[in-house]
Amino acid sequence: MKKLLNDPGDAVADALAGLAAAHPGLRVDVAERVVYRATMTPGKVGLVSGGGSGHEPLHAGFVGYGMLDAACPGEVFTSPVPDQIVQATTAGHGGAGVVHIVKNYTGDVLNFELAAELCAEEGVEVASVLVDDDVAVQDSLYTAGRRGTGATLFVEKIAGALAEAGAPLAEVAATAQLVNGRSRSFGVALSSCTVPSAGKATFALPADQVELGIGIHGEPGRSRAGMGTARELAGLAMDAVHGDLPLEGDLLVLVNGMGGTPLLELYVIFAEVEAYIRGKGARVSRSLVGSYVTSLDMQGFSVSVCRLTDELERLWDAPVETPGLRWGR
Amino acid sequence: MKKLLNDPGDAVADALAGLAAAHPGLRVDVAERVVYRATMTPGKVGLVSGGGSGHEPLHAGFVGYGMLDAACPGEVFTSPVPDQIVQATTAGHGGAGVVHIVKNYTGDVLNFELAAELCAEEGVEVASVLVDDDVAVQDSLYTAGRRGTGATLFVEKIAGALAEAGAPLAEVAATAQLVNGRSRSFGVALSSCTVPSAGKATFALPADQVELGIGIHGEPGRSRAGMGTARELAGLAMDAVHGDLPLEGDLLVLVNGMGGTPLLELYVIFAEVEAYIRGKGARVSRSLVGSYVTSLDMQGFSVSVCRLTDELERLWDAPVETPGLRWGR
Amino acid sequence: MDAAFFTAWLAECAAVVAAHRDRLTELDAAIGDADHGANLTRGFTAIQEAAVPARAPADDPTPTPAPTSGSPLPPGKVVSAAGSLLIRKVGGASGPLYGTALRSMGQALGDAPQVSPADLATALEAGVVAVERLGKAAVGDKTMIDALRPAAAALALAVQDGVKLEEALDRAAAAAEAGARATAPLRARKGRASYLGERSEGHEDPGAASAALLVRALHTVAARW
Amino acid sequence: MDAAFFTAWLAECAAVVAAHRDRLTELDAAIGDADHGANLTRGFTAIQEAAVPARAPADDPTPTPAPTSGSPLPPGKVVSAAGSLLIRKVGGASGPLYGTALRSMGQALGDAPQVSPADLATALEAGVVAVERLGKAAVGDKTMIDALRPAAAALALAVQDGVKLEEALDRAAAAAEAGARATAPLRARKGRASYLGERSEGHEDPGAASAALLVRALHTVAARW
Ligand SMILES: Nc1ncnc2c1ncn2[C@@H]1O[C@H](COP(=O)(O)OP(=O)(O)O)[C@@H](O)[C@H]1O
Ligand SMILES: Nc1ncnc2c1ncn2[C@@H]1O[C@H](COP(=O)(O)OP(=O)(O)O)[C@@H](O)[C@H]1O
Ligand SMILES: [Mg+2]
Ligand SMILES: [Mg+2]
Ligand SMILES: [Mg+2]
Ligand SMILES: [Mg+2]
Repeated sequence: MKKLLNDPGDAVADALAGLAAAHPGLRVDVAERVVYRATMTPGKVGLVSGGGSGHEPLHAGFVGYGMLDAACPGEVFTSPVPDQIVQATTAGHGGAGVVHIVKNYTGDVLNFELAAELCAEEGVEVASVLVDDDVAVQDSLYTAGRRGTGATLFVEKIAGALAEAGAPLAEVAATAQLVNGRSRSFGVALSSCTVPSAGKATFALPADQVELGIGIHGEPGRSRAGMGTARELAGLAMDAVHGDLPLEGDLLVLVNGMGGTPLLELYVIFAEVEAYIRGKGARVSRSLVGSYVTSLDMQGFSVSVCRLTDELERLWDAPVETPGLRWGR
Repeated sequence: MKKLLNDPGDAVADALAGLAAAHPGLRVDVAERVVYRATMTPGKVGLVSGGGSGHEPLHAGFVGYGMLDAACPGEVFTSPVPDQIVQATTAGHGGAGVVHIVKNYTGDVLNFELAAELCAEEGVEVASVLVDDDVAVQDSLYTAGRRGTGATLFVEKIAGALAEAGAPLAEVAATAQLVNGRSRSFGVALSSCTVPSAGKATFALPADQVELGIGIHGEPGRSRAGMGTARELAGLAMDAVHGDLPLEGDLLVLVNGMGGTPLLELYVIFAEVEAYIRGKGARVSRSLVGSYVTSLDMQGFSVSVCRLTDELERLWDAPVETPGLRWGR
Repeated sequence: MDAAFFTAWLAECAAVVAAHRDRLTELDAAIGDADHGANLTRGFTAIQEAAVPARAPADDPTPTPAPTSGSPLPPGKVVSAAGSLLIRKVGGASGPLYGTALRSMGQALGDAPQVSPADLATALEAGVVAVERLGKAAVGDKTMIDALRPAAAALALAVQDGVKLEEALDRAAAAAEAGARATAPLRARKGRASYLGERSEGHEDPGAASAALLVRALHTVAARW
Repeated sequence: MDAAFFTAWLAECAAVVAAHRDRLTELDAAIGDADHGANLTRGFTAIQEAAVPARAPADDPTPTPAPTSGSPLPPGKVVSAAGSLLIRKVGGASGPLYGTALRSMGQALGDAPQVSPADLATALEAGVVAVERLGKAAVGDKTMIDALRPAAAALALAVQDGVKLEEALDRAAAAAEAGARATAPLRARKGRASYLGERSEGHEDPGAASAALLVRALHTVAARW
């Protein structure tokens, strides 16, 4: 394992120290692993998210004006513990309640549930929104349900804009839910990632093969396939998305790098995705190309698509000022 | 070689098609490989840069308000040809002349020189600024001089802000030169990159070694060393920078990923860099952590430091709106 | 069994989890996210570290660390404090699940200073039921339940049959180990492994493997008690 | 030598560069940026493609593509048009350097319809001087000059000695090849390889290697002329 780390066990704490040093707009409790906006807005609905580390800039990099109020990063690929979530929620509570944005993984769900109970006991009203956009997983009685992946960014951005505009708790939660319901994702890996505490690659992938339908935890995908061109791989991903939620109207599209993928390649994929969408008679109305919801050093990409409404587009366009996403101010 | 590409020979054209589709604020001539702002500002000094592809978001990703007017990406790691540069310059000329920002490589220098001659023949006044910030190279009679690396971003941002403010050609060029003179960089590679047309890694690096003093073209560095902790590697890089330009006062610091490096690790490096700088009695006044001046899929980092003045800091803070860098609007 | 027995058990858990850290992580790498060994090591180490300062002040309302041998805390409190610590330190799926298991066991043990084999069987049953309730998994879903459920059943049966403690716990551990091994061919229906569909077949579940270690640790301590 | 000779030379250059593409790239990978083979292949292929539509309109002011055999263009124009095309298509260091070499050779050849061995020697000298002027490299700096300079000297000497063309070009090519091989132990002082300092030692310079191929191509064409 070759990584820019000190003790691999300190990876998360050391990265948080760097985050704190780099962004005066954030307040970072390195010991307790909670990242807050430096200034909170009283009266506003709070937005809190969190999850395992290794997905940077998600979530801590999305704390700031127009997006999250606080985030709690767990160990690498391990959901945060209830204490962290409670601390983030209490701080994020400006009197109008807090929305928890939870990616649908057993660990995340259980820890956020425990935290929400504790928050309720402390008198903080919490509304939880599950993100489960990954079409690679069958949503059935026989799985833990679909995973939360790239669309988490959509949910955090759009709900954040609505909360910033002063909407009440129920409305922010409902809109977050709406965004999730209108979003789908699919991921492809060219290589495994290496979890620092494990010290070696999670899986081995021959030079001529890819993993299709990966999540964001370095887990193998639903199946393996031969390596293809950008057009073929983008086509596989888009077929999966389109097969689950027909591409129609104005779309918000994220072509996301998994952490080790150069931007040049992501733009090549985006060109293919955009052509695919045009071919279906739909339109890329807003887009984002870059590494936003990552899986450590994994090479590969995911595509996330959200079917916009005028209102969602307006909220997407609203100003945001975070380390990972910034426009309008 | 496993890359998200169609024909490797089409890598640059395909990526430019994606760039065009993703950014309505840009106008992209895919055939001639020139990227312009969608709307030019007459009367403003033009800023044009370019260089080999493979360094994304540099340069095309820095075209937009407050930064470049046009960029011309060459083949991967190959400087653009004079025709491209002339076309970019002619378009970037709003009547007040054009600054060429040229990274100091033989190929870039020669092609920009040829282009500048042709532009002069067409009556466009061109001022060329060389960027040569890389302290790993001895600047002597016995080298091609120092390479232009991470500080190119500083030069483009700050000169761009000054041009946007209406400064005349000579002043924009002089400030660009000033930024370069006050900036230094040093890079470390954990792995080689793979040039698409070559199809295999440029060099092989054992699991326990790093290359010190790399540039941004996947070339081996000045020397090889054993793999170290983040603290040790950051220390080596900072020693080289500090040894060349003592760290004093308020600094602008870029901790830059080489293309395949996860953000988590860059923040770990940034924490070390910031502590190093504090240890020298200087201060990180502005910073940027991310992959901005890359070398395809190489894993590793570089650190760039610029000794700010009040004026340079003000220009750094000025609004910028490009695909790769955005704030203030 | 007194509080010292359970303190010894927690210490044994920490030791075996650390010894099997890499294997648990490798099992998790195959069908999960390669952190199970690190997660449990972190949790059980935290319990050991919290145990060092011995007894917590009586009026401390926060979850009490597991005390060292000789503490006045009853066994139930030792176990439930350890469970709270797992919840506070582990994260992921296994943190809340094992944490809840221990907390429920502790609650079932109540304030009694001594625990009989029958009490232990009842407590283990309570712990397993709590995990089933929280995780909604049943035997055959390829989770820790595949080890925990047969362990609880085997212990209850052995105790009912009057088998002496060490032998009863040996049977429980053997049942857990058999249950863990039996997860290998299964297709997962809960947890991360379920994302893999049929590709989850052919790999032992990491949580079932760790559950078998924890039950075996009970037997190990009983054997030298 | 007429225009067809030079057109044949350019075609031979395209063929050898393509055949040695990977080797040139590997040499560049060792001490540069792994693109020299791709760069030259792109350039000489472009010359071949431009040559297909045969003769350019007489009043076209843009650099004229190299014409096919039988064109009315004089040799000098064929060569300088190819140089312009290299400048327009290659980029990098080698594009302007080789492009300038060909343009200067073409200018030296002027408008004459036939080229004598002495004319060729003069033209090669002019091309090499232009590269030296543009790139500011001298023999020993570990660049294409290490092959080009001895080639020009050997050709001039052979022609002066009245050696017949094929043999004279063989001597020039041999000198270029020896010069290229001799770059291996050197420490680079120009181009990317100079960044490596002493680590550039032990590797043949890619531009010197390609220069040797281009001079050898002259001999190859002369041999079958
Ligand atoms: N719903 C569930 N019910 C019972 N056990 C579960 C459930 N989901 C996951 N597990 C257990 O948790 C184990 C994984 O734990 P761990 O790797 O620490 O957490 P994570 O999956 O969050 O990374 C699985 O092997 C499985 O035994
Ligand atoms: N200043 C110079 N003078 C002469 N030749 C040079 C000079 N700089 C570089 N070269 C030649 O150019 C070759 C590299 O060409 P190429 O790889 O195509 O361009 P780049 O270095 O821009 O990638 C070197 O091997 C060397 O022979
Ligand atoms: Mg996990
Ligand atoms: Mg090059
Ligand atoms: Mg796990
Ligand atoms: Mg090269």
